[in-house]
Amino acid sequence: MSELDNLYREVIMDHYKSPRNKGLVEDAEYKLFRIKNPSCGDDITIQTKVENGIVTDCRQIGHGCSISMASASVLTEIMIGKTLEEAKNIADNYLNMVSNKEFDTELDLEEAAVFSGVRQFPARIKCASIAWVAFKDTIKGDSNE
Amino acid sequence: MSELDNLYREVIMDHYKSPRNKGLVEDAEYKLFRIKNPSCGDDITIQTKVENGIVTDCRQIGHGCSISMASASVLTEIMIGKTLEEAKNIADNYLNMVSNKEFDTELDLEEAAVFSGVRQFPARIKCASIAWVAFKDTIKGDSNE
Amino acid sequence: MMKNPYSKDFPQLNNGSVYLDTAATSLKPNSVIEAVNHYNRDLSSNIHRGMYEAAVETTELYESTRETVAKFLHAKTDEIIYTRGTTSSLNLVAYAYGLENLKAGDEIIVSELEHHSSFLPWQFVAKKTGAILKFVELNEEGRITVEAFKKVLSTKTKVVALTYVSNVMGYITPMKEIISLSHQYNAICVVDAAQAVQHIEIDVTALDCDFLAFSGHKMLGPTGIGILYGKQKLLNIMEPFEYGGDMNDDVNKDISEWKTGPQKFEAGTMPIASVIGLQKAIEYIENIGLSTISEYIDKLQRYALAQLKQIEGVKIYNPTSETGIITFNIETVPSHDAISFLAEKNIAIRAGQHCAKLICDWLGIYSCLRASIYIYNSYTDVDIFIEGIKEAVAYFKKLGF
Amino acid sequence: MMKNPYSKDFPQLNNGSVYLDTAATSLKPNSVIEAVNHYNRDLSSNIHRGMYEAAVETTELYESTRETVAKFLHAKTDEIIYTRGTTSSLNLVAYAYGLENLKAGDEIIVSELEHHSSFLPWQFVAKKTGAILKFVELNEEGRITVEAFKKVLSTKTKVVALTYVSNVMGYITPMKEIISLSHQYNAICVVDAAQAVQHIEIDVTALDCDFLAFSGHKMLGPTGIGILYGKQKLLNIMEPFEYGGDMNDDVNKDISEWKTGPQKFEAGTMPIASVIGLQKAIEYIENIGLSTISEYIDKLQRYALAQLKQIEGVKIYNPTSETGIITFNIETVPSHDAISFLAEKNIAIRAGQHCAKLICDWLGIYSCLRASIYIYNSYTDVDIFIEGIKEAVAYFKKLGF
Ligand SMILES: Cc1ncc(COP(=O)(O)O)c(C=O)c1O
Ligand SMILES: Cc1ncc(COP(=O)(O)O)c(C=O)c1O
Repeated sequence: MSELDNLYREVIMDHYKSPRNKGLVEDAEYKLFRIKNPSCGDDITIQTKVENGIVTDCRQIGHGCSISMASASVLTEIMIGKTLEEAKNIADNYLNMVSNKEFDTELDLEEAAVFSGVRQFPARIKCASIAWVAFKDTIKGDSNE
Repeated sequence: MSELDNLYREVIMDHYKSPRNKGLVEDAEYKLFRIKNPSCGDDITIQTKVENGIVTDCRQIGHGCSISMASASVLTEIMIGKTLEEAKNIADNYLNMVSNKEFDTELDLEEAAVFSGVRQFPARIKCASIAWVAFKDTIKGDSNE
Repeated sequence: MMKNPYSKDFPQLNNGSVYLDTAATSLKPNSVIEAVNHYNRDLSSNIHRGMYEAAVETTELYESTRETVAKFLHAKTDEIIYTRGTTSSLNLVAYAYGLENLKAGDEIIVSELEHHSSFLPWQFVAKKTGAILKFVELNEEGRITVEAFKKVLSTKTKVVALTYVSNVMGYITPMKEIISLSHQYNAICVVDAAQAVQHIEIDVTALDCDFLAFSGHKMLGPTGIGILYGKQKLLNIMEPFEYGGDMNDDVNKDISEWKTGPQKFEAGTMPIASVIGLQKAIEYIENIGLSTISEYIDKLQRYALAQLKQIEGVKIYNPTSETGIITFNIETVPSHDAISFLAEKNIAIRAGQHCAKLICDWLGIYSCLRASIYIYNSYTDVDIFIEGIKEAVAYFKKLGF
Repeated sequence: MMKNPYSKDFPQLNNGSVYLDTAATSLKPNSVIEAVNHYNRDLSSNIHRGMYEAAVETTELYESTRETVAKFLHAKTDEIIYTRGTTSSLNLVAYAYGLENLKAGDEIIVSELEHHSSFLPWQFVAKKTGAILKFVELNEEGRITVEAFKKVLSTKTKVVALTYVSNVMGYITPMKEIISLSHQYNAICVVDAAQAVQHIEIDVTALDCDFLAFSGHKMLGPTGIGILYGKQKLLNIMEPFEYGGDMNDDVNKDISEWKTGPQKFEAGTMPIASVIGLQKAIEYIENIGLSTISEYIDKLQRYALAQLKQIEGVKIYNPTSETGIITFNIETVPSHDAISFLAEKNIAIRAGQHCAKLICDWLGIYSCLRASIYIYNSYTDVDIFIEGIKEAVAYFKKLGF
């Protein structure tokens, strides 16, 4: 069971049980991106505010498995305060890490590093990615709702 | 090669080279049925006149392989003069014979009996059947052109 | 505990996993595997147009499968169309019958029990034609009942498209009564039998359905082959769906003529290897007998349900299911977390919406776990499954779920 | 005479027949046979929705095949759609692009070289929309030329649907120039590559075609799987073709949302075993290399043609064919009589109209014989074939044909 224990790390459980930055705000300056994964029933929305090239707020709402929920929560905490460049770089490296592709091991992924256990569970890669993909769309300036 | 020789019997070659009752007539009392087999390029039309329950004329035209052409020619010769019942009975038994199904071996198929060699060539059953199927449609009273 | 007499025919069971995912796709017996192999290895050739030995044998196997399917369904050979699967079969009906015969204001009866493949083609037809979708109200168990059906049936009903067995709830729809009522209103009935054909005997003549669809891969057969049964008189008046090689009698620059019978709907090279494999799947089922199969599954399912009900924290959505499908959740645990645990123990069940979101909405859940039992499963499989669920409950509880 | 180094990979060749019918369907190498077998025997499970090992491996093989196909064609992975075969691929384009984007008076360019699967979908679209079919005039050899194409191309042209290699004549269409000209007129190009993909290298990016279709079973792969390549920007604006499981992002009673990318067009369970087999077929072809393949075929074909030309009473319709296809007749002998003779000698060639009646009309014949050569054929095969034709000529002459 050690692989599973490696997936359900304490930090992940903490974010799952006490999600940060949860709930959306009504503010046209936020970009919002929603992604659904109908095969599992995941449905996550990320809302991001960027001012002068800095992510000043990042919010999340949705439902899904613990991995997708926790990864959304961790995402928002990490991203607030980052420059767009830093944010994109961290997101790209995180997405490569969870999907077992090459990534910059020097880069500090902060709490997101605990999602490395996902690599052992190919079917959960999508769960760990969905919020981060949506986030990348928001900082590209896309909104889909 | 004996199976092939059994297919290309003299009677068949004779009908192929000198087809009987060839060419259609313009007469609304004839029923006409045309069948095409696009995979081989066969195209056969049978025209039948029935008076008082007797096949008084049967004509054929078309193109195709020697087996389909000869079987159309043999058909017309046999059918002229037969009652509808006899005609249908012979046609049914002929079609069963060439497709290797049960048929009445007591029944006199006349010259059509030479097509028994077709049974060894499953892919030629259609060639030997096409005119006879069209004939059956004409005596049912169907026309398709 | 007695040994399962069929499991030896399914080589995949040797890999040590407990396979409880037949509703997604079934395992294949050796006879099916070998039939596909035989075609690929010894016979590879196209049908209908070759005269050499391999082509002749292929054509014979291909056409005799049609007879096997026809007999299995009590249909005429000319009423059996090969397709890519249930989804393609149902789209064929939606396009070639639905789009051509429905108009604004006509009604199509569907239900929240439908698989997306039975629902979305009709949502599309409704959008294109202006016809209206009517939902049979499900009873408190989530079943389609004759009474509820009567409430939506009217002279406006033109098509009734319902699932014979739900792939989430496992319930058997009272199809015979529904069809008979529908015909009183001149509506045609399209039956999604993807989860029925491997469980209950289907006699399309007695049932009197107009169309009926299923897939090979859920009934011990290969992927890539499905069946559409259609009443001859309907097939005769329909235009083709796909156009191409082999479905025509004559092709000209300006106008072409179509074949009659099922061939009108079989354009181009069909999935020959899978057709040939399907014959063996049906023979395998027939050799055991559908009543033996369903009795066995029923016993195993009751055995599983009895234990599952005892586990605290497990919610079962279909305790009266009659076809080997058990749908449930561990109450505080999202289904995807739960199956990760089971997958680690080599227990193959499925989590998600099962391509049937409407019934998840109806149940008020985002997703669920589904275990599905078939003839090759054993009591030991059930025991391992139950033990796995118990451990999962404890594991996630300890984690704080 | 030197031994063919590839024939050992094709178990069907052990049956002693001379297989010259690859244009109908190809033989399969052991790697393809075994890949299908592996799925059927060891992996049987559905994709995308399972978490257990077999489901994960299946999903990986299924999606990595898409990458293999994309690389093979120089396309993006998201531009590769799985279908049942070329015919389904071309119907998808006709329905999901053609019906939606053409209107009365628009023109569709086709040719008399088209296989029915490349012609009939557009005859259907023309009939439904009022668009007009324009035929490229073939040159005296029966080829599509750029000059003749220019004569039918106009601002009215909206779709150009042409075969890359004719399955009867074996000619290669000058597709690149045609596509470039078409785009100057904003017409989209649909390429039927069913007979091209196993012979010539296809780079869809360089070719700049809008859609391109082919079948697995004619390129060493399994039956039941085809590919549609489509330019991403076109796929994005298209509505789905078939509706069902797995092609949607959200399903509701009133309205549903579709997936993006190829998944939008892959409704329901796909032919998983055949997809997995296709990967091995492409790898087999890539390992040899298409230039090696075409050079070898070319040599063998010239060897065959040189001898066939010597036989009195044989008429060859495509003496300049460049892709292993030789089409001919024994002049006084209907083609079906001729192949019965060859079949008796275990020589597998095909007779008929080859699902391409328009070119038979153009040639002024009802049917013809077609021998098609591929990489696993040997000089000995050609010798036996030539000897067979000689004997057939003598046999039928003696009979009085
Ligand atoms: C040129 C061409 N186009 C299309 C097709 C149709 O392919 P399929 O029958 O695999 O759909 C064929 C094969 O018969 C072909 O040769
Ligand atoms: C009830 C039901 N209908 C339709 C389908 C669709 O079948 P397929 O995916 O084989 O096309 C399924 C299977 O997923 C099903 O369970």
